[in-house]
Amino acid sequence: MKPLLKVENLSIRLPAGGDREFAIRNVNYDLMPGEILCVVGESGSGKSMTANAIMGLLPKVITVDKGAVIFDGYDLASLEEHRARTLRGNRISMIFQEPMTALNPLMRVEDQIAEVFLVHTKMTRKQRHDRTLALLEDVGLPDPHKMLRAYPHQLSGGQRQRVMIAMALALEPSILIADEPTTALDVTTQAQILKLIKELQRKHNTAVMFITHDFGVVAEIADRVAVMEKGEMVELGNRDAVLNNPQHDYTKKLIAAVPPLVSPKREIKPLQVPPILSVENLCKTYRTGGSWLSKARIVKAADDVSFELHRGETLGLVGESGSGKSTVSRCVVRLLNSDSGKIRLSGSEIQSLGTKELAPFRKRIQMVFQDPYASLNPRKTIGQIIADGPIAQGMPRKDAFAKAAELLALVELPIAAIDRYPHEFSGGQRQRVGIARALAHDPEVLVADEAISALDVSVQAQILDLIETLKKRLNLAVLFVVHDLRVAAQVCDRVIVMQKGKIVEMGDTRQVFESPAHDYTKSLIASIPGANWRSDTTAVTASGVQEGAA
Amino acid sequence: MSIQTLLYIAGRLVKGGVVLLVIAIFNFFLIRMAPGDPAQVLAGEAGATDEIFLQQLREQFGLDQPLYYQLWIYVSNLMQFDMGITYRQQMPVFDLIMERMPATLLLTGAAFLLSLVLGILAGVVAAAKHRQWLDSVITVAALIFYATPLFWLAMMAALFFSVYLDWLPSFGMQTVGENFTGWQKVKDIGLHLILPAATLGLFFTAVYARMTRTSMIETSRLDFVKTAKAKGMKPSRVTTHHILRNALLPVVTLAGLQAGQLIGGAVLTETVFAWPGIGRLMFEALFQRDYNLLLGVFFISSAMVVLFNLVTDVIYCIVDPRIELSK
Amino acid sequence: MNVIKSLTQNKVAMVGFSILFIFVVIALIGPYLYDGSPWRMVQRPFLPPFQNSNYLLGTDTLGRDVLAGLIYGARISLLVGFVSTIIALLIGIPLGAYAGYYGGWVDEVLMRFTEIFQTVPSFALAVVLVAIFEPSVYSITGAIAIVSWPPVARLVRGEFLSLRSQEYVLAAKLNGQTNRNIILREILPNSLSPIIVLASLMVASAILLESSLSFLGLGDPAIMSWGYMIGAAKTVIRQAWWLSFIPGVAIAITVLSLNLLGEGLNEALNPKLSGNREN
Amino acid sequence: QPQNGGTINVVVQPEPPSLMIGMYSNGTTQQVGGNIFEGLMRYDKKLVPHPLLATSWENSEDGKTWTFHLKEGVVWHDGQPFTSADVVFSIDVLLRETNARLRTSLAFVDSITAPDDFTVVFKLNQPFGPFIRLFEVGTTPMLPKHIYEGTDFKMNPANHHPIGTGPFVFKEWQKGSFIHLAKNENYHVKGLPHIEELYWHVIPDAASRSVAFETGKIDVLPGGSVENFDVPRLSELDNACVTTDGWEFFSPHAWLWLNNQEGPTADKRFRQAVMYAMDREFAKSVLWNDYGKIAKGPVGSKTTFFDDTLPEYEYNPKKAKALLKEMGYDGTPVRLMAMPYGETWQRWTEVVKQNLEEVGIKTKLVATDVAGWNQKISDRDYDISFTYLYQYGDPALGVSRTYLSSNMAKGSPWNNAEGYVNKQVDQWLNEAAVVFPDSKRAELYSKAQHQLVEDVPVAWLMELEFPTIYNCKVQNLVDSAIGINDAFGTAWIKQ
Ligand SMILES: Nc1ncnc2c1ncn2[C@@H]1O[C@H](COP(=O)(O)OP(=O)(O)OP(=O)(O)O)[C@@H](O)[C@H]1O
Ligand SMILES: Nc1ncnc2c1ncn2[C@@H]1O[C@H](COP(=O)(O)OP(=O)(O)OP(=O)(O)O)[C@@H](O)[C@H]1O
Ligand SMILES: [Mg+2]
Ligand SMILES: [Mg+2]
Repeated sequence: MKPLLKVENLSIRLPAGGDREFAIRNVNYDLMPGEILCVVGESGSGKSMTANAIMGLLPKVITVDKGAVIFDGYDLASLEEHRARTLRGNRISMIFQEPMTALNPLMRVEDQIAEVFLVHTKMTRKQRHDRTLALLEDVGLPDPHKMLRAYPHQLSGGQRQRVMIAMALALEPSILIADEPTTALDVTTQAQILKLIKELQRKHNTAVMFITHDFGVVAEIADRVAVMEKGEMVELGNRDAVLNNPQHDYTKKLIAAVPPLVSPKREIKPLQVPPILSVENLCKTYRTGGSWLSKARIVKAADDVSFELHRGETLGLVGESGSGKSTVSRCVVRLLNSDSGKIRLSGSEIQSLGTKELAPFRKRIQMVFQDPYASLNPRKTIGQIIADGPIAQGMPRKDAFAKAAELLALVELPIAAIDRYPHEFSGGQRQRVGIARALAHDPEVLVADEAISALDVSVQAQILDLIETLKKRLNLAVLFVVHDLRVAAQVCDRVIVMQKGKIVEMGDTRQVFESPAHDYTKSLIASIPGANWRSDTTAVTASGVQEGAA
Repeated sequence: MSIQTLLYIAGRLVKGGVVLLVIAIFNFFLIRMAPGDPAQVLAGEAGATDEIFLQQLREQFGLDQPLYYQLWIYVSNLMQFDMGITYRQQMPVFDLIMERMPATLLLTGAAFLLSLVLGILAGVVAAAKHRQWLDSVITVAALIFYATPLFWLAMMAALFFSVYLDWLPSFGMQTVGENFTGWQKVKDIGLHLILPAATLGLFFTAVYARMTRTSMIETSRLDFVKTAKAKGMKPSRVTTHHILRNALLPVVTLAGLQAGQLIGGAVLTETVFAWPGIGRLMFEALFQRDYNLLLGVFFISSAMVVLFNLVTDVIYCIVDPRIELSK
Repeated sequence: MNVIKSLTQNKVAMVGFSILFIFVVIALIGPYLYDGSPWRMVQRPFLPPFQNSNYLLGTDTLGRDVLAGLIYGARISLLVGFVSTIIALLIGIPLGAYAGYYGGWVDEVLMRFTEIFQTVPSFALAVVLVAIFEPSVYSITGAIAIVSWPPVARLVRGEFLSLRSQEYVLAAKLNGQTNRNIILREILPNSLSPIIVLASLMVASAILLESSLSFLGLGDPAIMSWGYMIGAAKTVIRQAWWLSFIPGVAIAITVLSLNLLGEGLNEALNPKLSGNREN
Repeated sequence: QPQNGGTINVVVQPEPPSLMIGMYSNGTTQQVGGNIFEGLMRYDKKLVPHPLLATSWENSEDGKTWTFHLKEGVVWHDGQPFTSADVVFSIDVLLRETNARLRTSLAFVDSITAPDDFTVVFKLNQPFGPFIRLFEVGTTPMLPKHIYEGTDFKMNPANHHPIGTGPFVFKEWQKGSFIHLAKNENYHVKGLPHIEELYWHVIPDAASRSVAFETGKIDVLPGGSVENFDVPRLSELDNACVTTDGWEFFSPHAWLWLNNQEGPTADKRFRQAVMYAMDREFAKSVLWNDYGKIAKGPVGSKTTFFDDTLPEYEYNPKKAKALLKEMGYDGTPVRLMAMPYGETWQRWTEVVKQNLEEVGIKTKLVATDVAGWNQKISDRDYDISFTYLYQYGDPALGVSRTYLSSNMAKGSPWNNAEGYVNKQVDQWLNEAAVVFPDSKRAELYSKAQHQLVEDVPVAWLMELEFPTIYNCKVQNLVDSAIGINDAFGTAWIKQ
């Protein structure tokens, strides 16, 4: 078979002052008709850049250095803009990562889709309308008539992504480039979108270049896999070959970092009584947008939530976006005031203490935040960030800084980091600082709200290891909020599954994963991409992999 | 328009009314802190007077009453939309203001439209030619107009266009005594309008041009623009259909804020060009201590601000479907 | 630091900075180098510029040295510009900070208060304030400050509103930091960049405002300022255009340089504008 | 050979509060209103009265009874006949209530009666020298009884649509733009007025006023309506004519108020020092373009009672310093308050400040606006300030008011606001107003002038002249002692 698209020796130069000299370098690959090629690699490895080069959508400052992208006899890398334009959206189309921002917020869905026909065809208004309607039906949007009239903000993330897909497939292109189209979506939604892409791809025999960093997704849909590292394509092969028998070290490292979907057998320790933290009938309702003229939007984010947490245990809190995980964890650490219910920290009720009375409890329960960029004050040194807590609790400055130094060692950061600012560190390193800050109080309970979600897989694995080690060493109780079920399966002793503010299931991890009782849990687990892949292997830890210094 | 929208607008108007009332009371006391009173000013201009005359005037104006009583009278009249009588012209404040209002609205309206159209155009062109010479020219010109004192520009313009070139009239709103009608009148007023509207408008043109440019550049980096490009659309269509509309949102907000402020802010232009608007009326009322008139002008121009803010919000809500009129 | 580096690389901003620096130096030391009062009548009136080397820029309606006026005027224009901005910041920042940080009814009350000041046309309010409290440097500076603080309050409020739910602020709360500490040490330093940018533009508009007030005859009669010079020269613009032209240019250049600097700061402090990076 | 027809455009600055000349005596009310209303007489530039609404008048032997004979066939603008009842009503009822300046003089009038429709008789309680100077239109305008009688004068709707007997009728007033007057077709003087239309333009900015004249949009710039700095330039334009006539009745006199009651200025030597410190020649040439005259004393040099033997205070900083040293001036700063009536006064304040500082008097400039200035002057809340006052053709009307100690009450900026007290001077001035005949008056005024010049209650600066600039096509513009105020009835345009 003749390849549809040939990328030959493509190199793209970054402007001066960029991360490195070349965004991608000497990349070669083919795309066959009707195949799904997955491009994987960590953030910044050049995945998007490759796609943009094909689309001719490189930023002005970035230039193709050498090489060619041959499609249909043309070299896309050097095609005149007006010629390229006739291909774009017509023969080659693209879907982007962020469904929230990829649609024009001021235009109705219909107009945005119909624009494709307007630009590339001579259809009448009526024809465009009909085609658009058909497309919306095709991508499985409910009530397509209404959808036509809707604005993007009125749709959910999954619905928007469907609109994007409809737009991309409108003219039945030969090639569809999908740049992380599901990363921002919930697992169940992701599963639906993946299924949709696959279906449509089969139906129209489209070649798909699918960019992702999730090996689960790769396992789910790929025919072939290309692995990129720092701008170079280090491995290219059939799915099974690459996944199960990786050749390149980098690929190996990446795959090793993916947690297998099997909960390790744990010694089931008898739970200590009394629990260090117990939550009873916690309720929290948000009211927004209400005034004396308009009805408020009411969200029950935590609805009668009860659970216990014991020392030395990791309790997972899973569920889809908006299910109330963050709300519960913030109520527990008293960043939010709950509406009703009891929160006991080693027996003392803390749910209604004032700022003053709360102070002694503050240090006993601490939190690690999700975003390693937003959780560190950019204007303070690492030392200050860590020492601030103890100082606020009355520790002399000198001692606090000495303690900060100790903690840096504990989280495996160089002592020199103490005088540096957050922006000088990588995401993983920052997350270590965040952990050190939480530990500065010698807490008994650690709440981690999506503490690893923003990190690359390999870095994720390191942080998970670190937390695990610290937990054992300090006999911590950890409330671990996570949406990635693979991670939950790996690290949690017990899990709680939340849906719409309610706990729908709670139990030992292994038991919940192997025989889920609630329908919602079942659908969650069924949605995990690549569920069959590495469901039987044991966990491989990625320890020993050192991060490069920033 | 839905009931909800109407209710919302009604609510906003009520709130605005409260704000206006507070402003009126605040201004009432503020103005009384000024030395002297209207009687003294009138007497001062008369060139000779005595205590009896001053007393007569004060009685006539009601200024001999205790202050709280005067406030009470003022506020309760205001609640009935009565702004009192001017001390100087002895006519209802509202009538006098309305007599001057068309002039101000014409001037500021023209300046506003001019600056909006010109500014947005310049901003779009500059953004399109980002980092090219045309961009630099527009940016520099905008900066210079932005940095030049308005009154100075007005003076220079009058000097150049009226005196040296004798192209345009330099003062007033119409050629008095000609009694033009129909088109002639329109043309006459139009000619008089050019200089003041242009000088008043230039500053705002600069403001809008800069803002549009920045906003266009920022918006063009947003994701949906990439989507639009990926559809294979021409850059011009991407600009007009996708970037421009989104980029104009902040401009709309700013323009709305300024439209309101313009009414009361044309004092300088009206002074230089002898434009018979309410800015000047305010200025004169201030120095004549014509309390009622001054308060009236402030009230009306603040009311304009409230109104324009509301209109802006409604417009904003029409152009941006994400915004719902509530809260 | 990063900001200074990116600022020094911005040629336009550096031009603005240099001009401003020169003006500030002139304002600070000029009067000592240039002895004699700017009010002294030293030559025949209406001496055009570049005719007498002792009075390079000529003389005004009363035969006073224009250059001396310009030098002394730099002092007052900049002083009024900077001081009024500082006062406006001192009013606007705490107000906005409290409103944004505490939200709820505190926010409601403070913002209604701000709204009142924003509803009254600001130039008119400045005129009235100066006229009522009688023109002097103090009343002018005060009036300019009073009409220019609301945007500061709004900006700071917005910043606080978004920063208060930042994770590092939450972390500080968890640390048991006092609200005061959180406002002053966690949030404020991080909201400074837009404030600095706004402040630089406010200085510029304060200078313009001062000159406008002077033009309307509301300047401090005892102090030589650029605005005064234009105001005093407006009546003789026909016979001596340079008398209004020269200080007008001085104002325009100062305001321009402040704007350039402000724009440079904005680009340096707000990577969204300058960079092409996602983050 | 005057020609009929044409339009004249005049500047009016500031916009008058009203045209009702009987209630408002503001300068611009008089300028415009003086063409709508009329007094019983007109005064020529030598202040000699000429018939207008009165055809003749006579005084009794004892000087206490004045009889006026009115012109017959005069009608108001609304067609009603003008009679002696109007005169009695105007003076005895309306003006007595509303016109402060006239009220002071009416204290000498016991009764006003109208024996028939065209005769009016005034009975005085003692001879009053300046009586015959009271009847120009600004002081004693004739107002229609049939419209005002029994109404609240201030609220009468006719105030907005004035009705007089004058050569022009009121047409329209667009507030903030212009006032339009038109020829009175039924004017009682045959053949007058020549001009068809009269427009008074409101142009608030001085520079714009100049431009308007230059561009030919304006024909007449009344005295004081453009800044002095512009006068030489404008007067050199082609077609521009200048006259300083028409101010004889007012003869504006400028001086510095000096607070006689408090502060360093309470010391006579200090006040004399101020006189010596003042470089009045400089001010005259630079600020007033050499129009006007340095004032020697309290009485204008164009008035009959001026004494030219008065000693002179020349510009002499040395003497000033010596006087200050003698009194032991300790450098207490004095507040110098500018007069908020335009640029010239602002500049003059700066010059005076410079003059004072050169002899070692520390000064602090105080800025204020018209209202503040009036209040501060009338409350004597100042050390030194400016003013200029009209003389109204007779010291009894325009001069004594400033120096009589009986006239010292706070509350008005037009009386003895400096707080000067000298019983001797009081006596001379009071007597001079009522003695008969004029030679006796002159003697008394001379004594008073000498004493005042010695005491320096105020520092006299200049007798001002406000040049009227006009397009030379306008003929016979100023032909009375009040100039522009009643000029257009006789003016005409050369086509
Ligand atoms: N506009 C730009 N200017 C400068 N450098 C850029 C620009 N866009 C991307 N880069 C750099 O190019 C390199 C490749 O970026 P690319 O976006 O292709 O990575 P990616 O693999 O898609 O990462 P991610 O998974 O985060 O999307 C990175 O080092 C990035 O910093
Ligand atoms: N401050 C708030 N005001 C109003 N509604 C809120 C607020 N915070 C959260 N919510 C709503 O409460 C619900 C639960 O939110 P929460 O952040 O607890 O979910 P989550 O499970 O943490 O989701 P995610 O996985 O996306 O972080 C959501 O519907 C959310 O929209
Ligand atoms: Mg990418
Ligand atoms: Mg969450």
